[in-house]
Amino acid sequence: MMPEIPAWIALPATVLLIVGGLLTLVGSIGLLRMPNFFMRIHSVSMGNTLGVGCVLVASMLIASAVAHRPVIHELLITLFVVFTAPITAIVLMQAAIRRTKPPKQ
Amino acid sequence: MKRIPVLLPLGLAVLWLVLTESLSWGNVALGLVLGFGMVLSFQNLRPVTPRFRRVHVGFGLLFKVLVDIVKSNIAVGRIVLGLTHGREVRSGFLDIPLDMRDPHGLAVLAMIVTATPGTVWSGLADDSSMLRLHILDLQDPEAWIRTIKQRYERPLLEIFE
Amino acid sequence: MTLYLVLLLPFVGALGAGLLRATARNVEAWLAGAVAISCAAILATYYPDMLAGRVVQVAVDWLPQYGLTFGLRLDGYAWMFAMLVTVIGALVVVYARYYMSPADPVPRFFSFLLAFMGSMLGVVLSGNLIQLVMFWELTSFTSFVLIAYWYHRTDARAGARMALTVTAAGGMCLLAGVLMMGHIAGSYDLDRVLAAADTIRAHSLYPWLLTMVLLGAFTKSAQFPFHFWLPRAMAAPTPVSSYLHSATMVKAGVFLLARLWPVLSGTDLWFAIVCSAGLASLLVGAYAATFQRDMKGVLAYSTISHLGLITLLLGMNSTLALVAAVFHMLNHATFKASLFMAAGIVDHETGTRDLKRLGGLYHAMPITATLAMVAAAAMAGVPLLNGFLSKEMFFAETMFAGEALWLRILLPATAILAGMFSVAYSARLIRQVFLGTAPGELPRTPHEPTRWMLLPSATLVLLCLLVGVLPGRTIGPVLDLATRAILSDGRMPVYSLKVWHGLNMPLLMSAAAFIGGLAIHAWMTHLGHPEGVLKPLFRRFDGKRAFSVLQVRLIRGATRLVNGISSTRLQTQLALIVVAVITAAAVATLGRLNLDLTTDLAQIDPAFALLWVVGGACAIGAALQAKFHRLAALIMVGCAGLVTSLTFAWFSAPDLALTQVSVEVVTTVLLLLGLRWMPKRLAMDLKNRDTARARARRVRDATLAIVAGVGMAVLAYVVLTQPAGPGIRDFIVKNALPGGGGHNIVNVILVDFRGFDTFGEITVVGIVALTIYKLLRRFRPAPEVMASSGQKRDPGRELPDPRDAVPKGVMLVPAIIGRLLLPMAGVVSVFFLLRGHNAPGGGFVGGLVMATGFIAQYLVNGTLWVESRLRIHPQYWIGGGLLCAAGAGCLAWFASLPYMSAIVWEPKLPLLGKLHLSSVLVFDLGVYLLVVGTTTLMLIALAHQSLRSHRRVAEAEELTSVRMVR
Amino acid sequence: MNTVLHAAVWFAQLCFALAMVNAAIAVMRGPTAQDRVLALDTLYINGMLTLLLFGVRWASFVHFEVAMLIALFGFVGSASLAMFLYRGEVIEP
Amino acid sequence: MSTLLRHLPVLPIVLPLISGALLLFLPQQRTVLRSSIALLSTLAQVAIAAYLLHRLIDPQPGLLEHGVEVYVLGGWVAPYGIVLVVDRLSALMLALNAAIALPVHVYSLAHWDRVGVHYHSMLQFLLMGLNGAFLTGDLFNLFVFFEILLSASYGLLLHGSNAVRVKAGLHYVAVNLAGSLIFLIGVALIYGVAGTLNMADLGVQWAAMAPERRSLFEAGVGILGIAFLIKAGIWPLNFWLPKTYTAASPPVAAMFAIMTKVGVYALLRMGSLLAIPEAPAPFAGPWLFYGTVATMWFGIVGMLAARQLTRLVAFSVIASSGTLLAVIALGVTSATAPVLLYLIASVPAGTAFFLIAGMTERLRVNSVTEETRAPQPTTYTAFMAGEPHEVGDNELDEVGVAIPAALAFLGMAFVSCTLLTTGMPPLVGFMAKFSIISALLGAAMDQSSLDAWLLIVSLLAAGFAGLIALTKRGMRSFWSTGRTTPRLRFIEAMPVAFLILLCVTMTIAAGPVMNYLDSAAEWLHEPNAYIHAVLPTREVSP
Amino acid sequence: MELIYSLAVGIFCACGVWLLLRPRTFQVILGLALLSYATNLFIFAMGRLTLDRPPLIDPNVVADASLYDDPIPQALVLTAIVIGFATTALFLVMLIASRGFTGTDHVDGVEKDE
Ligand code: NA
Ligand code: NA
Repeated sequence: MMPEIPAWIALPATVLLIVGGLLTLVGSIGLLRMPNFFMRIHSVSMGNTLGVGCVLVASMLIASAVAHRPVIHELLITLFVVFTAPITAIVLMQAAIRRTKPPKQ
Repeated sequence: MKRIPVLLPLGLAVLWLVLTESLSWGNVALGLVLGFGMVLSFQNLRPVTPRFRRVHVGFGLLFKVLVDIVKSNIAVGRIVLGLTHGREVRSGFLDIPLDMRDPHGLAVLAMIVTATPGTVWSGLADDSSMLRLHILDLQDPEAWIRTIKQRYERPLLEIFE
Repeated sequence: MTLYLVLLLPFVGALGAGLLRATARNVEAWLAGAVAISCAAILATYYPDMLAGRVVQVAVDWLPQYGLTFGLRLDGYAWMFAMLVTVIGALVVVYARYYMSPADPVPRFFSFLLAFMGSMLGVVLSGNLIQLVMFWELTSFTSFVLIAYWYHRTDARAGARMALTVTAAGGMCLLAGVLMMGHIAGSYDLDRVLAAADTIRAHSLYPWLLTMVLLGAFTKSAQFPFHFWLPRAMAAPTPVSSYLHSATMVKAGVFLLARLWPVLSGTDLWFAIVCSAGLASLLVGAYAATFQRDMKGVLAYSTISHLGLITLLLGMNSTLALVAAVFHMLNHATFKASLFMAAGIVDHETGTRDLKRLGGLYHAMPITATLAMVAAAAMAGVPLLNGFLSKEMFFAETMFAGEALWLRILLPATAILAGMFSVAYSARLIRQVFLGTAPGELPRTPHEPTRWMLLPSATLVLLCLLVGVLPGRTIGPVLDLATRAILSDGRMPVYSLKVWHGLNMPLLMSAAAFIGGLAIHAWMTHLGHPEGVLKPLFRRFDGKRAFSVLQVRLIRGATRLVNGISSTRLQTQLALIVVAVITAAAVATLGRLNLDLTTDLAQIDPAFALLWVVGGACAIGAALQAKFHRLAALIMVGCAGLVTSLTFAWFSAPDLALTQVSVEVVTTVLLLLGLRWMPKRLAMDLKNRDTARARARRVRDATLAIVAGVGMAVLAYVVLTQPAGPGIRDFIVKNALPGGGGHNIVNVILVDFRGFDTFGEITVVGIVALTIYKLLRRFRPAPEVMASSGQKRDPGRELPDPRDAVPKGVMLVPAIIGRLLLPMAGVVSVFFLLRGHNAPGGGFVGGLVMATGFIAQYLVNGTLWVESRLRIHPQYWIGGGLLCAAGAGCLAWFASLPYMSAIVWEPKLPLLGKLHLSSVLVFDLGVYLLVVGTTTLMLIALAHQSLRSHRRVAEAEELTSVRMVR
Repeated sequence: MNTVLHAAVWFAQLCFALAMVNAAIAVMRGPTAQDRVLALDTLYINGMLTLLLFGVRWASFVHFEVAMLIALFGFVGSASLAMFLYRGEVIEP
Repeated sequence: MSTLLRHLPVLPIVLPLISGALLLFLPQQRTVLRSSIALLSTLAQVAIAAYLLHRLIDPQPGLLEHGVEVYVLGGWVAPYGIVLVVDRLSALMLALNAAIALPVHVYSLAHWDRVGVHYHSMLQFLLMGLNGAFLTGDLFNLFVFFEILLSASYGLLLHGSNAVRVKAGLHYVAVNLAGSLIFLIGVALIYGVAGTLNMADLGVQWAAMAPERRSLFEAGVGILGIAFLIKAGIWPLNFWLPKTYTAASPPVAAMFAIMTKVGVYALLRMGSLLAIPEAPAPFAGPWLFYGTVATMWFGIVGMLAARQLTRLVAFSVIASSGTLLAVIALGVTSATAPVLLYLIASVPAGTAFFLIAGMTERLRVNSVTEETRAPQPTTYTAFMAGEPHEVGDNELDEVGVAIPAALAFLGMAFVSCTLLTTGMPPLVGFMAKFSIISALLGAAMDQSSLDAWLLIVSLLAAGFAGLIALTKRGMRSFWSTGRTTPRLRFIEAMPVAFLILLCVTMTIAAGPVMNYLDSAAEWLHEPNAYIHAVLPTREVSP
Repeated sequence: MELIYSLAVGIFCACGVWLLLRPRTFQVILGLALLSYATNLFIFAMGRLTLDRPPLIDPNVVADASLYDDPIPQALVLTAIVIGFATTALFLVMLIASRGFTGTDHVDGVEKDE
């Protein structure tokens, strides 16, 4: 069970969690609302970037408060997400381009 | 004669230390062994290694990217929710001529582009001279080209070439 | 103990004969003859014992728990029969030596003949009924191979098979009967069974066991309606016919009836069944013999008739009839064996046995003719020959068999009728073969055979004469001791063996039969030897035809039945399995479970509910899309997997979540690699989709699926809402840290408490990887898939050159980033490996991470590029992993602990401090290595198929055209 | 203070769950294959976020590794799907 | 040496694993070395199994307390850890396994080990799985060993893959994957109710279980039973079996002859441990009996209908499984020892029969159809160590001495196997059938049980029908005109001769063999000794 | 929560069985995958559901089984996942091999009416 968290940590964490949640939700709404794939891919990356970032920072804050020492290994997640996201995005985009417009002879 | 890479093994050692959350001597040694071991055993699979010139430029770049991420998140969020004040959103492809040829620099550029909502990496010429992006809200193509070249490509050129 | 030799010698001889060279005709014959004569000689030494009425017995335990001993029991009756078997056996060996052609493979013949002799002796000498049945069946097998000696002939094969089928079936019945008898008597020992005669007859199962025993005896002795196999068995070489089908094997049935006579006879049922069968055989055999064209056919049917006579005698429930039966067994053996030999000589010399083609052989072969005539006379019951004596005893018995008037008329009348036919076919045989003139050219010019071929026949005929003239001096004592052995003391009847009993009823009957028989013969000669007038009637009840029809129907029916009650469809099989599981669970639980749904609703976490909205929707979506939108279905299954792993994490199982996620990723890649090789399927090819059958099947499957789902949900819910019992988890939790040395209890279980499971599990993974590799080595892709490889879809695109440092264009950035991921994956994988014992992770996850790193390299760089720079030898990883894990287990042996015990070694190193090394870590390292090896092997071997298709596009196109031509 | 934080966690969890529902709808609906792949990727990210939230919710960080693994290799699934769509081969020769 | 003796029970599992793994390091070209290592391993298993069996024939009081030896893996006593249990039954199964593995192994050295890669490793892994399944005292561990033997059997079935094998393999794999899932569900449910996985402990828990939990436990056991029955080949869950066994290469099919018996063994073991007077064992029941009798008949009818010798033998395997299960399901205690005799008679017979079938197939003129032809193998030089090309099914290399009396030998062997399979005299098959019927007659006559009569009739009919079918098939194989003189190698003939001699030996020594089986059966029906030995710390209800 | 969890198991099981009984190899393999999820969840359920009690021992607290989720089903699920992964891979290769040899993706190797 969670020990009592000091307010100066809990408050920013609360804000970050709410923002992160909302951003991700909005991003996923875009997945349904945007008219085509090329636009959807933008909206989704909202959750991928700032949404993740917010939750990670919140997590770091809480973890550090609980462990009474700075916990930074959430940074690794950031690192990995930043590293790997382009691979999928690039290839998927290429696939979409090819599948949307048939290649000219 | 290949030179022995240093930066990546050190980075991996740091990765190890962050993962294990321990700074004991044994763990540091293990991290170094692992870092060098991994890099050396897979050296063949990385024929191109980056040469870093002015690393400190990177911090400025990082800050700029963070700001851009927040801004573009807000912008894209508005578009998604339809809060565009009736303005029609035109998305499209944009070709940007590049000066950078270093593959690692291009990789970092790709990360930046991907991390900022509103832009997606959609192609690169075979000789890396031209980058194509897909842009969600393509109001002013010139401004986009400027942003990419000035804000991102130039610092990267400084770092990698 | 010498008695064992009697049984042993023939089998040893058979083995020896089988090993001799094919050309060693004389050695074979000498060997076989020596065996037969030795056996006879040994038996002869027991004659004094027999005269004194002693029973010689030897036995050793074989399967004592079930009352099976291996023993021999020689009493007078057995002695008489054994002598018959060995003496006639010796004569047949001599005969066969000259009968068999040099082209025939004689080792086989003599080997089987001796084996048969041994089996027959086994039947005769068995003191244990089960042992008797064993030898009984052995005679069936040996006779089968003897009949089929010339197996290139269709009739030989068919005849052998029929004989085997009928007699072996009888043997089965006999076994059943004997088992029941033994169970009632409390022993299979013959003496004990004989002693329990009254109990057996009084038992409620007596009708059943009697029927079973009689079925065995009748089939063996070719009694009506099982007689049909005997004429077909005439395809055997004549020595075989003369030995097996007249003198010995067919006698086994009547031998057994007499042997068990004290136990089974004396009831009305016995009288009814045995007498009817005997009477029918007697008449049918005699009648059919009269109209045969084949010499051996006449003899075969006459054998049926004579065996019927014996059976009839045995069925009469009279001790005198028993004496007559035993007497006729001997007489029939002598004259019939001799007649078969004569038939064989005729066949051998003329090349035919057809009565219509033969004739006038008396001039060419007078000795043969004389011998045959005397033997035939004995068969017809001419006075001064042995046949006359026993037949007269038979006539006498018919008059006193039953109380009822109709029996007292019917039996003698039938006996006379049968006697008439017997005279008729004997006369016809002699007349058609030896008298008159041959109607045309014979295949060979006949002349007298060598003396050695005549000797056996002559010996037998001499015996006929001797017995016929001086019965009391010759056969009297033997008959007496044999009958005495069958009957218990005090039941021995008074009879006299004399040629002349005065002018009495039997003599008159004999005369009537004689005159009537000659009349029939004359009438037939007048008609030109027609086919039997009753033949059309017979065809109706023809056992032979019925048998073959039955056999064909049996096979056809079996095929139809098997196809009916099994299926070649996988779907049917799987549906049945599902049904079975549902049934098994339902039988145990229906109405015995209490479901309480009310308590739960309040505590539902909406996020979890939403998570499972996703999971459920994806599963249902996958189920609906898997046919036409495979990729979509695959993605949905991937989503379902993610939801599953989140659920594990939700309910306190981080290790499971970790493993599930890493497996999920690899599985997706794997299925995608496979998807490339599947045929395109469009929603348009729906041709059979809406037939009534298809719809019915979908309804059935949906029902099954829903029932299975509901069932599983109910079981899960009931268990979830029940409190857990104590079980073994307390111990595990308490001992994980102090005993297992790890904080992560799951990992301690995996590598320590239940390390053996993990040990097995990694073996499975290794085996599967090797299997996949085996299979893919011989992979043959479908041609059209070959043609539609990625290269075809993207014309003008060249494959990347493996020598390029970086790919050009689009794949540049993914390649650069992806390559960086490999060393990172390496570090992360080691992290998981090393910390697994104390926190979520472990060798398996570590291995998967490393393997995923490798796969990512292939993904972003392409196969050729990676392999030109890196050699992965997955089988070394697999082997190394297995050895590492097995070796970690063995380490415990050095500490004198059982396999897989954890061994800890904590050396202190300068600077680095205390190191914690444990065999558990070595074990986990083994897991790690193996997982790396297997995962890469599976995925990369699959990915290599594209390489193959790339290389062989030309070949494939050629193949396609070939297929189209076909 | 924990109550507020808990409410935030609860809210965020609901948001992620709803986002996952959206993604699932996208997976179902498509319409194109690349849309589904994109939705799968989204689902993975949301799953990762949910896992991170567990850490905050129970102040136990045993789920961090799972999240990290998704971050590191979650992309392999969607990337290979994308490759399949792009080239018809997951792994090229 | 004494150390090794102490660890003997685990060696039948570890040894094949180590040798199989070692073989992965040797290039395929080192044929002789590879074969030698594998053969040594098999021989060692034979020796170990023989020694374990020998020790139990007349157990010394000191060495084996109750005639049960328990090997505590990892030092964690049951029910907390996994234990291996050597009792008379498991020792018997081990020995049986070794006794057929050796000839099969030798047989395959002639040709079949080169038809595909990794043959020897696969065979060793299969042996490991079988040995483990017979030895383990833990239910989940049994699952693991089932998986090992199954996955090795997949590999072996696909050995020298061609269209027929792949087609049959697909069904085989699908059915067994379903079976594995069912196994898991059953084990899970049992754990969920009883909280333990040790088989002896399950017996204890079941005896003491609260009535409201019984139904769930029974459901678990029932589901588990279905998994075993699939493996044992019960009708109608066995449609996969004939085509699988027919498609497999001869030595593989020969090895498969024992695989159905693993299911039977598992049923026997669980049935023994769960049989308590307070509640009837969930395995027994009339439905099981009728199902098994139906299986017998299915096997019989299939034998009659089969057009191919291998298919016929496959059906005979089904019939023998049905026989075993039917006798067990009938629950006549006195028939257990005879049925064990039947088991150890029918398995070597089936094995020998498959080997003979492999050789007689060659009598016919080779016809290589598109279906049976294997595509050319590829080598993955860039990623695997180099491996030579494999030989085809029908590419016999002509090296080796053809023995002259090939046909006579094959004929004799065929007849012997026919006698063994059909239970005809005078071989041990008859003794088994006779003793079974003898035991059943007791029940049939004294308790006037109609089921027992039904079984007796079925047993007799099965033998007879088998005889008809086999005679027909044998005559077609050996007495047909259109055959070529076979080339038979000594190394192929020897294994068959060995198996038949083994059966002959059992025939002659039927009394001593039955003594052993009697005591095995006695222990099986009196599981308290087993439970005591496995669970020294637990109280056992009297 | 137990109710949702049970429903989840049931739905996976039903979809898995439905797919298992379909005639196309790819359907069958997806069915097996879904069924193995269902089975794994089912095994896991045998340890009952607990929140926030991962079986990771806190050395500062006296080890007591009630403080931790039952670790045994977790270990069993792990084994089952691994074996399931291997066999899925095998079945996949079998079905593409079967497709290669027979030219169809029907489970029986011949096109039959469905
Ligand atoms: Na972006
Ligand atoms: Na749990």
